[in-house]
Amino acid sequence: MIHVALVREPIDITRLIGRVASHQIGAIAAFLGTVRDVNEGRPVTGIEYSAYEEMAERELLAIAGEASRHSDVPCAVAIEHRLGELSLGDVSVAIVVSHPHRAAALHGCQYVIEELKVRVPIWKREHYADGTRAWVDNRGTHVTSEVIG
Amino acid sequence: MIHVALVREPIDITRLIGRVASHQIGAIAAFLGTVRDVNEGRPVTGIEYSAYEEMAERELLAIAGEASRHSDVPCAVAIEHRLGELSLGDVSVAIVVSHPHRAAALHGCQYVIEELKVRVPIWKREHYADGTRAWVDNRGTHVTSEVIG
Amino acid sequence: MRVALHLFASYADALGTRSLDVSLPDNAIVRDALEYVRALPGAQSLPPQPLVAVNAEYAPLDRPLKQGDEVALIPPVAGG
Amino acid sequence: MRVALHLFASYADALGTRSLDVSLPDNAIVRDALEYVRALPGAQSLPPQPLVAVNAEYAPLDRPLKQGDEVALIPPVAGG
Repeated sequence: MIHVALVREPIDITRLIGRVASHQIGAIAAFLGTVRDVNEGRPVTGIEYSAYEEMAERELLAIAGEASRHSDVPCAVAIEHRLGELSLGDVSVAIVVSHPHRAAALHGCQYVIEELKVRVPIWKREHYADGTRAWVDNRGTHVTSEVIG
Repeated sequence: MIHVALVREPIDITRLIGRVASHQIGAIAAFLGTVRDVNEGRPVTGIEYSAYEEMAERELLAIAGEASRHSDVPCAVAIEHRLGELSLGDVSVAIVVSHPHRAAALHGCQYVIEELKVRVPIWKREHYADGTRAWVDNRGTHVTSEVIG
Repeated sequence: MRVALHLFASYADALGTRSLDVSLPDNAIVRDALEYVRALPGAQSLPPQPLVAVNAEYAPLDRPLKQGDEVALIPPVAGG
Repeated sequence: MRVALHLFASYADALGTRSLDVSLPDNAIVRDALEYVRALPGAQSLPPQPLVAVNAEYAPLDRPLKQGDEVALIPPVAGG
């Protein structure tokens, strides 16, 4: 079972867990990314996520497939990434991986988040308490900074 | 924030996530153990969990504290383990760990499940499709096997 | 002194009880409580050196006991 | 040939557009599409060698292009 989606509504974690659950599995590992109120010392008020959607879905599917195949018995993998305007505390990404055994589930989940962070064409613009905003990437670079008009 | 509990009702994952969520964290790692329909080739129909409750809670608190202190900024850790009669697919344990950064959350979550499996005085008796049952431990030993009267 | 002895899971099944109130010499240590258990009917199925907890904490064999201690034999654990 | 050029996030901001329909020589490769973008106003803020995708897959600079390809410049990603 592999499920990936880019979504504009809040991610339903319980439903995502339901997608990978079955009587054949004994372990579910999950990772959630959430919007934090500070980044590199700057107070953040919100984040705007955008994507090259067709390619992002394709990369997410590829990563889920790779994670699934790390073990003899395939993992079930469900990934949802949110797009649009997110507020503090909102879940931006949810990854849920199940397997008969815990080591494979934990490994698969970690594999997905690490690969997602470097390969999937999703971008974020942080909004700061001082009214500015900036594109920030996963290497910690502030690409541009501008005052909102 | 540290929360540990032994519970006799289904574990509410959403509420557990809510316990570790805040605007200060950016990552939540979770692990769920579920009842699987087979163990070492034998068809399983259910599992009965019991504990030395006072000691199990104390060990869970100790493990949560250790996981929390692995990083400079403490993790928030919530652990619930279910006791009593569980059916196939039921969640037996839920571990949820949050932190500003993902590496600490993932590491904390894995630390808790590995330590829990070796230190916490909880026991399980598997019930099999052929009407027998056996105490099984985390080293894979079937301690005793008996036909239910 | 008197101590409370607690048995769980497969050990409770083997010995047919979950709790015993036992009398031990005043200078008794954990090993003495274990020897007491070993002499009980059914104890032959216990492993040579089971884990022991005193007052809900793992304890070594040479730990001194005192009046009122809660001594528990801990079968191999299976949480998760 | 004509290809569609897609820009995202900070690159779209820098060039003031998200999509361009461009004409390239028939034997053009990814590098030629990049050179085209570099000559546009605002392109000086792009990195020396941005990642490129062709038809939604990462592609090397020497990949040949064909009529109708979707060429995308991929800014440093930030998912998660």
